[in-house]
Amino acid sequence: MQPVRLGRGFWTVTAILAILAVGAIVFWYEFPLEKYLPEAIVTARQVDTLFRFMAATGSALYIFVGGYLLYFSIAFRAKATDPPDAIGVQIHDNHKLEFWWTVIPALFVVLLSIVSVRIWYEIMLEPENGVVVEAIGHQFYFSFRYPQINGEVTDEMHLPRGVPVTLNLTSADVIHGFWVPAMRLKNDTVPGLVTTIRFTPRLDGRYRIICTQFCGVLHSEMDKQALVIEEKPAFDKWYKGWQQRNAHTSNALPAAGGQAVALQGGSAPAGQQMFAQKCSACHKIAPFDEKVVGPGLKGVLHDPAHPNLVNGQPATPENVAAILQNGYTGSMGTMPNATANGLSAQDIANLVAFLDSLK
Amino acid sequence: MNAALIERLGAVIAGIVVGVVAFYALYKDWHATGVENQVFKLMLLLLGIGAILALLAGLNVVGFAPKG
Amino acid sequence: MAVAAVSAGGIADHIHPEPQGFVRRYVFSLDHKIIGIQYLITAFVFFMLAGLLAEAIRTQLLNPNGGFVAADTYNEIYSIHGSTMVWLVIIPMLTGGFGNLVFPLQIGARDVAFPWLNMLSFWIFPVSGLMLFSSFLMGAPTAGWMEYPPVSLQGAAGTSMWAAAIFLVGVSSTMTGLNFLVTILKMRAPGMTFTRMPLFVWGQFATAPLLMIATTALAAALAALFINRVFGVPFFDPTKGGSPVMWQHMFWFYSHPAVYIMILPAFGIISEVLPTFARKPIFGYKLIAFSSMAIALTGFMVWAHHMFTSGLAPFLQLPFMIITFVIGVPTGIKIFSWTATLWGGKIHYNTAMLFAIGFVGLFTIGGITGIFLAAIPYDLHVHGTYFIVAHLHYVLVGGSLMGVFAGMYYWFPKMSGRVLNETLGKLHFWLFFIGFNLTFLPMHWLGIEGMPREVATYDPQFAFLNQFASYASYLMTFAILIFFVNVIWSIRNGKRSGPNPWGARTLEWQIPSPPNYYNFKHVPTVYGLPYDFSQPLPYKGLDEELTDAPPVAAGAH
Amino acid sequence: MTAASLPLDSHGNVDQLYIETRELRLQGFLLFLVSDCVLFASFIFAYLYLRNSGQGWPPPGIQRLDVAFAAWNSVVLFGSGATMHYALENFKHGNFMRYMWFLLATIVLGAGFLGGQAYEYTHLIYGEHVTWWGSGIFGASFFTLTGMHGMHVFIGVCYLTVLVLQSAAGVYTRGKFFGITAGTLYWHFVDVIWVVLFSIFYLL
Repeated sequence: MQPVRLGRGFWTVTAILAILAVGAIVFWYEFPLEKYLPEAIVTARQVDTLFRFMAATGSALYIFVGGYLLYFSIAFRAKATDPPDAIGVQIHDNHKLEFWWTVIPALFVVLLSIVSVRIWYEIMLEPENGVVVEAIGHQFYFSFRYPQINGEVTDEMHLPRGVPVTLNLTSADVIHGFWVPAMRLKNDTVPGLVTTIRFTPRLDGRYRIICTQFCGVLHSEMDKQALVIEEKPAFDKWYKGWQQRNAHTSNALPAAGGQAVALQGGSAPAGQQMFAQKCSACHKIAPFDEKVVGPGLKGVLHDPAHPNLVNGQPATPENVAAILQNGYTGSMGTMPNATANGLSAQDIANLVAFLDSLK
Repeated sequence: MNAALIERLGAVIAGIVVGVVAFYALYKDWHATGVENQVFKLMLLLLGIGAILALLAGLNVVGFAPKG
Repeated sequence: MAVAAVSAGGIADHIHPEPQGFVRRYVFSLDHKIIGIQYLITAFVFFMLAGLLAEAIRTQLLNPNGGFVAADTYNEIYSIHGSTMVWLVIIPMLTGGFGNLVFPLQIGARDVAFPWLNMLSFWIFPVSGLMLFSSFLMGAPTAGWMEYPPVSLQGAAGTSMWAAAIFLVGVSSTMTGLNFLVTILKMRAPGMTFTRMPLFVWGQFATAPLLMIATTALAAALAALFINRVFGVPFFDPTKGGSPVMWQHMFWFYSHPAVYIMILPAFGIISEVLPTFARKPIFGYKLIAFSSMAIALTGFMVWAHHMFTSGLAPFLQLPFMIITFVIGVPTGIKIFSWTATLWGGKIHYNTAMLFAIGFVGLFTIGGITGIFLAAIPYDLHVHGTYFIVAHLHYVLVGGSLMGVFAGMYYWFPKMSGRVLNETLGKLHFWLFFIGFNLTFLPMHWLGIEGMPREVATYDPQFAFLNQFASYASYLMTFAILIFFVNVIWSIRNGKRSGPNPWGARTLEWQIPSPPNYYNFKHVPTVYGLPYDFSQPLPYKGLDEELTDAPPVAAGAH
Repeated sequence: MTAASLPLDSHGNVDQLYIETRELRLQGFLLFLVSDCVLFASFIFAYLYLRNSGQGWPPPGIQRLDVAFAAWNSVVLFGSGATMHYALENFKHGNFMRYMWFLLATIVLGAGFLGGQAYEYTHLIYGEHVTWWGSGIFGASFFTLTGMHGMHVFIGVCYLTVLVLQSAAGVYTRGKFFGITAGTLYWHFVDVIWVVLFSIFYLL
């Protein structure tokens, strides 16, 4: 085997590549990312730092790999003067070199893991107190629930600047992805599951909320809503406005995992009246199998043949109330939620009392 | 004597028989070579364990039986 | 021990009579070389169809408001595009196609272990392809190639057809993997130890267990989706207690290894092409072979990195992130080794070599952006955006498809006895390389800036880059047209190649092109690595006469 | 392997081709069982995942499965595994008639297991109104997994029946009996899968 000698050309190219790599690193650290996409929350800056780190090291690595690839393929091309059976340098391996190019990437992996985990923990360890908001994915919009606003806010999501936010995500139908690019943060809204993200808004502005998980035919239209981050007074004004606007809406149940509607004090006769007004278009007071649009509801809470409700939950007054509150979408069809049906909490309690009285 | 008791009795007795046979076959085959025999040994072992589980279920040690 | 005499020869010396008649020879053929070509032709037909769908996608995105097709048609188009490219193009080409065609020759076998099973695997494949495309007639699936429920439970009837079609093609893959694994384990020529196998064989050897095990897991997921849709059995239906996230686990447990199914054989192709044209042994043979196996193994442990946004518990996400980073190490080793292989070579610039070098250059970009995506905090930003689209196309087009093209230019003489036209080939390479980069490089930025994937319309701020990508994609399609013209022209008019036009040293080049029906007149004995250009060829006995005198029919139980 | 059990060709020579082909088939068959195992493992994963998805188990409104009959039925299947093992042993040692009896016993026990499963299904569907599609994740996972296993048992019974017919016709000889080996492997596999299913559905 011939001894390996790296000539002057190799070192010149290495020097050029090193300069280019340094240039790339400087470029990524100087690149004004926030000019193209504002960093709307505190941790967005950290995510951008991670991006800069990975883009810088990645570009430097690529400059070396691509540069050597290009250099070797030009420098070692077979020339017209070579005999046709000329062969290259017969080197099979070089243990030292292989050792180092295994160990250095491995060390880099350790470094990258540390950096990523640290930033990830910063995202996860955002404070838990502050505003609690819920975002619910629908086909094809997001709705939002605030603690002191009845019903759902359906146009925009407003948040006060500087106050930590706990955002609970869930879905009414299929999986959506809740993404605010300016927050560098997303999470899927999964039906039947509440996921939580926490963050602290730091920059006023209107930011797009985009669905990133295919959710049906109008998925591409699901990028029109906005997240508005604003000063506390402006936020309070908006909040009051929605409180008044929704004053007559029923007091809302969170879609999943919140406190239940108080069912005590429901009146069965009032419920019967309400049933005739609101429910009888789709439901008969008859055994389960006699469907109109939805199933018959006679003895819905006392039918041994149907221990579960259509959503798979056991037939308890609370679960019936939950369906009345949140609506239902599934194999049986669709039932609107309380907001759409115009049911107050008292109406729901009355209806449950009525349904409970049917044996 | 109800049906469940007969089933349990059957499970216990047959479980003992099958378990003994499986472990005996495993013992006999212990030194057999060849890929398929290695697989047979593994499967006989699991079969013996299965027989023991069924036996324990018959004895009401594991599993669930409604009252009565 | 006095025993009866051993009858002459085992499988290596046993020759079936060559079948006569068109149907037995070319349609229901048992010959691995014919089956390989059948796979390639069928897959290229599907490639053309899926390529047309891709152009429909890009045409729709010329305009922020779409307008080329309706939104639901668009959703059908990209779903079928993705499914076809993954299951009917890349995987069959690299395993069924090049695998069948080349690796039995490279290990000195007369055929694969189960020729009949091989034929069955092939014939399932076009049938399932037809089923997949027929789903257009009843409302094709719309939820992408991943078909996440619950939205896929709402999909039109074609979604069930999709599940059935992919199930079938999965059965075909499983059988292929089983067949290849047994063949490599049991049918190597004498002296062909594991450390003397060509690296393409190593690639297939690492892929086969993935095909066998991971595809079966996919079959389970598809079966569950099918019965959920057709019989209403609520595996994934959240309104009845099922779990949509479970689909993601089952799907990605297959589909992450599937990514390696699509790239490991391409690694193998590159590892053959580079040393041949650099006239130099591959650098670090053992480490490349070992890293293929390491990638295949760790490939089973990273599936949840596709699900960082799905609401998994944080302590579950952490190991997936770190193991994914770790996969970067063996991949990096391969890339460094390929680069080092060029050092000190006498490089001959054939189109296959251009594609191989292009592969290293482009796949590295895909690998680096893969590291971006593995980092959870950054994945939380770019998951489900065009950044993903760019990344996966750099890996699957810049990687796998460039590998396929390198393989086509490299092994076309073995299939047909003729060389593909070099002028057209180089034109194909350069237009494709430029068109590809112009199409997909801007998409990284689109994703970072906020464009989600799988959308029929988009915000006008992204219009310029999208239009740019669309026009560039037409260039890419034009390059592929050149390739098809080249193949069709060269089959009749190409230069005759002779057995070994490239001066390559692996076993398949030491026999005539195209090879005889039973490959080797005499199965050779191997006594060295195939890549040592300064040594004589490490094969003995290639030119001896047949040992098995009269062809007999197999009659074993 | 004793000289007497070596595979011979029609000239009385050791059949090298058979030995090598048998190796291939054995490997192929074992790998087939591996991938079949993965199929079951995926559905078992699905079952355990759904079971732990936070609704409690068994889901509200569904009785826990009664173990008594299942234990008895399982022992029937496990017993068939033992008889199959002895069928192969006897064939290897040249006791053809005893091989046939053990094989028939295996078929009877396997069919008995299927009958028992049919009985249990009937009881669940008509007695307790548990159906595949109408009983949430319980019906989904229970009927899918046990049904898949039952299908495997059924295929196994058919295969063993074919073995009986082939053996009666003299297809298998002292040296060449891979079909019986494969049948035994498959039957053991089906048994062992049931050990797992029995544990996770009735005991867990």
